Amino acid sequence: MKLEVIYFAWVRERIGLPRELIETRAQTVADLVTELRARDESYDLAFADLASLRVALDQELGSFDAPLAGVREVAFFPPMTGG
Amino acid sequence: MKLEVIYFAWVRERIGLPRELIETRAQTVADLVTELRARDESYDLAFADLASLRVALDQELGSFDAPLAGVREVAFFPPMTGG
Amino acid sequence: MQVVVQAKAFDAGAALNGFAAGVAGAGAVVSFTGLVRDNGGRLAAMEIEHYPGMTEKAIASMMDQAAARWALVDALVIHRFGRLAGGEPIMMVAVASKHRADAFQAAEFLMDYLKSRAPFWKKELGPDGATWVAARDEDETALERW
Amino acid sequence: MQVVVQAKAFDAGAALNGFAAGVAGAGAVVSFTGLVRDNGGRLAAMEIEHYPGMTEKAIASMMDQAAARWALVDALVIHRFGRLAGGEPIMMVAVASKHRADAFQAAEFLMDYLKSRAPFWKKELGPDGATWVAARDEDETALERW
Repeated sequence: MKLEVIYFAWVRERIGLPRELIETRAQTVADLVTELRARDESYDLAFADLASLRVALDQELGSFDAPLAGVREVAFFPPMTGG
Repeated sequence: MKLEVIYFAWVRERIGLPRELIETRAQTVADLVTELRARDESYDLAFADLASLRVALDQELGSFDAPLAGVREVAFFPPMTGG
Repeated sequence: MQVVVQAKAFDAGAALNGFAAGVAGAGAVVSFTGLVRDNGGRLAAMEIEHYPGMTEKAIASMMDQAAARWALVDALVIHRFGRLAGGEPIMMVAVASKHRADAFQAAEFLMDYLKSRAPFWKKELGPDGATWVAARDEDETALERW
Repeated sequence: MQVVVQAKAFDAGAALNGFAAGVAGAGAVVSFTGLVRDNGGRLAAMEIEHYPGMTEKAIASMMDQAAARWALVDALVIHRFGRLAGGEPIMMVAVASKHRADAFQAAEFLMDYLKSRAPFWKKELGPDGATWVAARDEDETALERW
């Protein structure tokens, strides 16, 4: 499965890129996070504290146990600070 | 005692004048109202329903049982509709 | 803090910008603008009577109370009297604070008090003649929350 | 109802006037303007990142929810992204309704959701470098009242 993975704010800065196309067999967001953390230290650090992260699936807020079936775009970011 | 008595909105319209200087011995606002109602029908009508009236003593909201001692200006008006 | 009671029309946007330009340190500006409503598609005119002297004092006292209760950077009240055309602004409240909760609360507090405790009386001039606007029970009840 | 997400600066007063000009039937317009705050007397610049696509959808969904809960005549959200100078408006919410309670409630609802559920991230650029603004617990808690 091909996924567009997008990073914002300090997640983007820690990982060092804003988006990437990933080929994965991850079933859930949590699986995808485990896969990404195994890549290298910058990913590991970016995802070290999931409580301080939010995830969006196809531009809707979701949860880390959400399934990835049918999803095309996953975004990781810190809690939002709009307004 | 000389009192400046002021009327607003439909109280003013019913009585037919915006203000008048009154010589009175009324001890309280209620006494003054009784005195005014005795004058003629337009006053009597204007003060017929005290629940729908408000009073200010020297430009501060007050009550109908308030004493008039030391007061120079009494205003009668319906509930306010600002904003 | 400023209270303006005037007969002439004012520009709500210009008033907001003027106010916001003077609130260094504030991150939040809440404004309320009251407009002459149309009734059933037909714009009504309005005539507002007030109690000169008491009006200014009553509003200044409300603003002092708001400033004592919330952390405000600044506040402004503009209120018109006399004849107003349909669609025109009747009045404006603007409140600035560091965070938004204070500005929202203070603006609502000021509006609730202005509605029922500032000596203004509105008369609607419609196609069927003139009617004094009746005070709404909700407006009196709104004061209980403060 | 309108959502504007843009990099360029906007004039809050002009936006308020433009909005108020189109709300026939409304008696109440509530606006909220968020400003880049100065920190301790020194105006900070700000850099705002957002999630194009999701931002517009998330805000439109908040406005739909507000319109379903309160009797609104109209609503407007303007939100900037990119680089902002100290004192500049970051964003604005304007809501029009017949009576004031609906406009106040809807404006506060929209602000609470914009703060914590619209995909914007603020970075403050101060004299000591750049810092991502941390989400405030109060902002998350504020959502519970709706």
